[in-house]
Amino acid sequence: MMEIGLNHYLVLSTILFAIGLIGVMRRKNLLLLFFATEILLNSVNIAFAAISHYYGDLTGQMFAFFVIAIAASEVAVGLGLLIVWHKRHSNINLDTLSTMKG
Amino acid sequence: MEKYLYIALFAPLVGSMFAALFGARPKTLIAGLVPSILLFVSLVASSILLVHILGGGEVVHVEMMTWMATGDLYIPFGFVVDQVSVTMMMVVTLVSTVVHFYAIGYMDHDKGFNRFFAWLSAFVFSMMILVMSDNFAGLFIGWEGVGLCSWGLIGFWYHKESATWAANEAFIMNRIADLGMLIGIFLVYWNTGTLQYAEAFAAMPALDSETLTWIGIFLFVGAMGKSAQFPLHTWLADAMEGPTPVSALIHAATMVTAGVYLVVRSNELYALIPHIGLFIASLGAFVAIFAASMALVNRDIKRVIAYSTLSQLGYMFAAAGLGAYWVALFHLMAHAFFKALLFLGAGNVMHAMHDELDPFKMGGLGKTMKGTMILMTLASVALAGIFPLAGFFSKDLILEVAFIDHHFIIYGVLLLTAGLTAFYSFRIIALIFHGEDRHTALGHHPHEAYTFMLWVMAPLAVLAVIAGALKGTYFEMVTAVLPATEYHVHSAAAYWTMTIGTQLFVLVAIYLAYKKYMSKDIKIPDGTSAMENSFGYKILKNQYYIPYFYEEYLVRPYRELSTILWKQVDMKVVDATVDGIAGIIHTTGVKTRDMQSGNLSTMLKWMVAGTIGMLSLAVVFGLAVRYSGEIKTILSGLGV
Amino acid sequence: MFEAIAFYLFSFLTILMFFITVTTSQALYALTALAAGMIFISAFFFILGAEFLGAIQIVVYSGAVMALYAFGMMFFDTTREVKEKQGNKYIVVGLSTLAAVLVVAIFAAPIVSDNITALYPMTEGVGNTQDVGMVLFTKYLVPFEVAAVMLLVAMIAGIVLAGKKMDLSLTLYSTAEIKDMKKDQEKKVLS
Amino acid sequence: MIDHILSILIFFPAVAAVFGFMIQKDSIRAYGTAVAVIEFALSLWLWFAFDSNAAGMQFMEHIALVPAFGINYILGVDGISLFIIILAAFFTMIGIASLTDTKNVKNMIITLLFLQMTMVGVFAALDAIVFYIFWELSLVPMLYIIGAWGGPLRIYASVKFFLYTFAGSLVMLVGILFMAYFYFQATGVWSFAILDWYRLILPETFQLWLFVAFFFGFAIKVPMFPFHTWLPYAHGQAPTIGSVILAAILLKMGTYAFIRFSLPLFPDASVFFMFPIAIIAIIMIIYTAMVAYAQEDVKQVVAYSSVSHMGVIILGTFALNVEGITGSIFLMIAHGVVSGALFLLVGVIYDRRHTKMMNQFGGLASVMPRYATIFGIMLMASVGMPLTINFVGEFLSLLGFYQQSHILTLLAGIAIIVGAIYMLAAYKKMFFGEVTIEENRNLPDVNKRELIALIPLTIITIWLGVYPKPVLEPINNSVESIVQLMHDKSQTEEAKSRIPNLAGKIVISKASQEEAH
Repeated sequence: MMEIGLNHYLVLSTILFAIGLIGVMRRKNLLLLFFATEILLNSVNIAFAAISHYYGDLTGQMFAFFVIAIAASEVAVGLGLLIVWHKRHSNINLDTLSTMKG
Repeated sequence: MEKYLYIALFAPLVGSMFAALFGARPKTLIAGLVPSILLFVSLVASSILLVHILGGGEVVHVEMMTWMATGDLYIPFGFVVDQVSVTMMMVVTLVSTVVHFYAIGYMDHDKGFNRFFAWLSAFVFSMMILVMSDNFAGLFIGWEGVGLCSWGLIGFWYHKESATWAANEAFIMNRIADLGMLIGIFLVYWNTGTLQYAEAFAAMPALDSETLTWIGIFLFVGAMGKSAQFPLHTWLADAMEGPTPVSALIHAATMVTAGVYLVVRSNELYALIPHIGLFIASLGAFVAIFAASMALVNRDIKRVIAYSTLSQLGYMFAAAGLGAYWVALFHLMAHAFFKALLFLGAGNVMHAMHDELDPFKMGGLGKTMKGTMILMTLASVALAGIFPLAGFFSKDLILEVAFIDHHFIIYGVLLLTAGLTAFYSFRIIALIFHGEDRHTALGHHPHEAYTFMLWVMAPLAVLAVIAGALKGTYFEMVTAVLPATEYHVHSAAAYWTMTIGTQLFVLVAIYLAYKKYMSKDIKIPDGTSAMENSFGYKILKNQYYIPYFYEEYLVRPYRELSTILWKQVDMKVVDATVDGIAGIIHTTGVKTRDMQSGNLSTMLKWMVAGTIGMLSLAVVFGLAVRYSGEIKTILSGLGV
Repeated sequence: MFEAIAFYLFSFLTILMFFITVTTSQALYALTALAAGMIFISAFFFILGAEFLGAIQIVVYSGAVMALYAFGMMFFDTTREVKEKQGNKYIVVGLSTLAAVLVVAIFAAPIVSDNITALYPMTEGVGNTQDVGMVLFTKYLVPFEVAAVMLLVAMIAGIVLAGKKMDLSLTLYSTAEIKDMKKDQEKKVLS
Repeated sequence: MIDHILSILIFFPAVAAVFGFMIQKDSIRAYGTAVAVIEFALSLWLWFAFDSNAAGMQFMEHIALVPAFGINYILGVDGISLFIIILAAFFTMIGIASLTDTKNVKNMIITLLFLQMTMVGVFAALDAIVFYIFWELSLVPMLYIIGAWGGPLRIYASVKFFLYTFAGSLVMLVGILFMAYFYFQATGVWSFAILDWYRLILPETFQLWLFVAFFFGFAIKVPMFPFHTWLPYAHGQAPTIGSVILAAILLKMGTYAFIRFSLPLFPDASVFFMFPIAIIAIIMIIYTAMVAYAQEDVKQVVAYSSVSHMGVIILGTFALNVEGITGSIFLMIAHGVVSGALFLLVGVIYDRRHTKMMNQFGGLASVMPRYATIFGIMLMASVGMPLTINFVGEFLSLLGFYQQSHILTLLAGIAIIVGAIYMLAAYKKMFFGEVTIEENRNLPDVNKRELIALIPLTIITIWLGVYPKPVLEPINNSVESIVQLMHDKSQTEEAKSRIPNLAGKIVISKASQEEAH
């Protein structure tokens, strides 16, 4: 219990991932949806770093870097799109975003 | 000699094609004359071949060209003129020539004059192929060819529903038998490796008796259809819907005897399987009396003669079945002459009476139609088997054969039939030509046929009279290929008793017929007399209810089953299943369409669900790989 | 001991912060909680000896990303609350838990099976930053450059998307709303 | 030029079709006819140059497409495919020449030319992928023909036709890929060349599965019971020319593929499935014949009769001996000619009366005697009258199968009875009796344009019935080599005994088979 092992980190990562998923699914505010995706990405990052640490392998950290890079660009593009959307419709409610209805 | 063979074979084809050229045009005399003359040429060529064979010449055998060759199978168009086929050729060409010339007069006023001759000559060609072929496949060509022409000629007056119905019935019933024939041919091929008569028959003694029995049965099934043996006999009476020359040529003299020819041709096979022979003989005897009984009450001249034909075919099969092949062939020949004559005479009567067929509505025609009366009476006498006409020599011989081979039941049946034959033959003669004039009241004014029609019938009449004299020569000739069993009753006393007894029996039958039907008080039956209401009469009148049975229990169920199969099975089961599968996919699409509501939130939920599905699969497969050893042990423990 | 205490503490804090992020209805609260969560996460990186990653985490997330969000939020009317209709909560929670468990199982699987070998082992006696640099600029050079290009593209895209017609309408209201407002003003003037 | 005759045969119509877009609408008919005549002449040249005594592939062409996966453009003909190619060219020619006045005649002719490309391609391809491509492409023009020029239910019919056959061929594609994979495993080289596959001996269990996969593709195309229901719809709705090509050529793809793929690739499986398939074939023969008898629409009668005849073809194919397979290939050609002619004949009356219901006719024999004559000849050919083309094929097919099973052949032989029943019944309804409907009284007889199509077909029907040798001989040689190959490849005792050994009787020209590599 006192000795922190890899599994502790994985459990933590899982919990955070679950929280992120909850956010993704229940949020209707597009901005907060972005927040939830950040949580998802970060939970994975923890797992990467932990595995990297416990196995003495830097590959995990490398992946974490790239995840961060992707997260950053996602925010940039996503926010840009969000602003355009908001200008058009003056709201950012997910339920109004249904032009792809089949 | 090959030249004459080809002339004999192809002259009718040329004639047929010539007539067919005029097929769609109005009547042209030349379209009738040319085929008739070509047929005469064919007759001459056949006669030359006959003389050649009679003179002890070699059997003419030609192989014109290959028809089918694949794998081990090799079927040529091969033709052989031997003693048997030359007999048939003579019969076919002679009767056809007579019928052709006769038909020029008979079909004089018909719209389809040209078409008629095209069909009729085509028939002769098919028949020639049938009798001249040197292999089973060629026989089958002719076999189907005559069936086709028979279809076209029975249904010649295609605007009549009954005619087309009868044509289709004849064709389909023959097809049923042809299937048997086809199977017989397959059996011959796979067991002997060839379809040539000579080689196949040479190989047969080496086969086991079961195979031979099957071959014999299937080939005979084919013969049964063409020769209208029970239970495939109903088409022959219905086939009388065709023009009378057709009935004379096809349904009396030639085509229906093809079955007999097949059995005679296959004598080497049937000699190996006497039990099948006995069956054939028994069936023949049965058909003889069965058909004769129906002829007793029928009120249609042509049908009476048709039943008579059926009955005589029974005689032929009885002879062939008992191994007396040359006797069967002889009766076939003699029968062809007098039966064709009888039919042509009936044709004259029909013409005179404007297609009236009920003899009860005639009577006393002998006054106006003397020539026809003489010819028909002559033919009937020959048919009844009175000395010294043809029937005596051929038919009595069959009785003797049955007697000598100790098949007394067959003998008894055939003897009884001989009496019946005489009775019904003279019943119609009496009704038509003698007694009271019953037709004038009905508004008929009969006239004799064209004189040339009577003259062209003359050769048949001559042959019907003198055919018996040819017996010796004939015997000499055909026994070169057929078993030469001579039939002599052991004691002279018995022989004379039999012969004279039979003659007396027949004469009594003729006397009875005249007595009954020449009386003044013959009325047109109207269904009220006691006899007409008797049970036996009704059965005979309705042909033992066999056509009724076929219609009710075979044709109608087939038609109804077809409709059910189409409307219920094909549309509602097979097709509905396919459409059902498509429908399920479509419905699934419609239902799952809600998933794509365009609402990102919902879609995200589905995405997560999908991801979970995939992840679960990954986990399951990962576990399965890791524990594959254990899983295998468990599965094998379960016996999978 | 210290490690354990730190782990549990930061775990608690991170979970709490993120939980607030996904549950609160106030966007501002959510943003703040997210930023705090990010910083707490960097603590794990430090505990795990990935100092460079930890530093990046703080710089990129708490610095750049959060700033972006903050600026982004200024464009929106955060006072107008987005109504969040709730569906079945159990589905949401159940699905996420299941997904999380499965992810862990898959990640854990190769570890459990013990057949993983270090591809780029850490060099003894060298600092983490140096180590990371070695690997990043040798083995992962091409991906790194690609990532750089991607960031550039994202930056330009962000500017273009957000900056389009910025000069035309700076207001948060749509043109229709503006027209309505102008009419209202005119009405007021007239009355 | 003769070395590339097959490529020319395939792509000449396609190129001509592309140029066809530039042709004036008034002259498109002449243009199309000219192209089709040239194509037919080329196919006759192919026959002329074809060496009838060689059993193997001739005029082989080989161009590498995707060498890494062994996908090559390989073409070749043997006796089996030669005549179907000629038949395809022939039917396109008379189809275009006798095309009646249709709307958008330009599109129709261009579509027909494209269709011809795919048809020749299917029969000439010796690479499974190329074969598959042409196989699927052939659906598209037919879909268009039915969908654009069809009857009232045309959309339903064409979509059903397309989806049904397409679904079947997808299963076949899986089979093709697996086959290639097995080849790769066995040899270490990828190859989709059929001649390469011929030399691969698979274990029996693999054969069974692959056989089933291929079977679905082929059976739906044939179409075999119970996959036949698209056919009546397709025929019922298609314009005359569509029905003619569909019945004459497209259906033959399925039976051809059985002989090209299923038999030589999976001899053991063929023997294993022989009896089940024979039973299906017998059901096809009798069941569809009865359904045909119940029809009220004469075109449906002919359509169902097609299915019935295809049953005999399948039966002959699965006789697995030279007589049966030769017979079935010959029957393919025969059925193509006869059913094509019958559909043309139905088209003739449809053009005049705009109905196909038999109760609307009656007594036509007196109104249209020439029409009745030609119909009668084709009817008799369809029934299997000796000295017509169908008889040779039917006789050989049944004869061949008789070696495998007596009782089943007896049942299958019922074909000649039931076939006569529905055909004669239909003929009687249409042509016999009195003319009862006033409109029928003054119908014109067949005109010149129709005779252009019908007379050659009639001549072929009788010519090949009397003298089938020129066609039968090349087929026979190729079939003998296939049967020998099957015998050599078969592994189970039963297969060895069921498939005859011809060794010593013939010398298979191995050399020509090797040319493929």
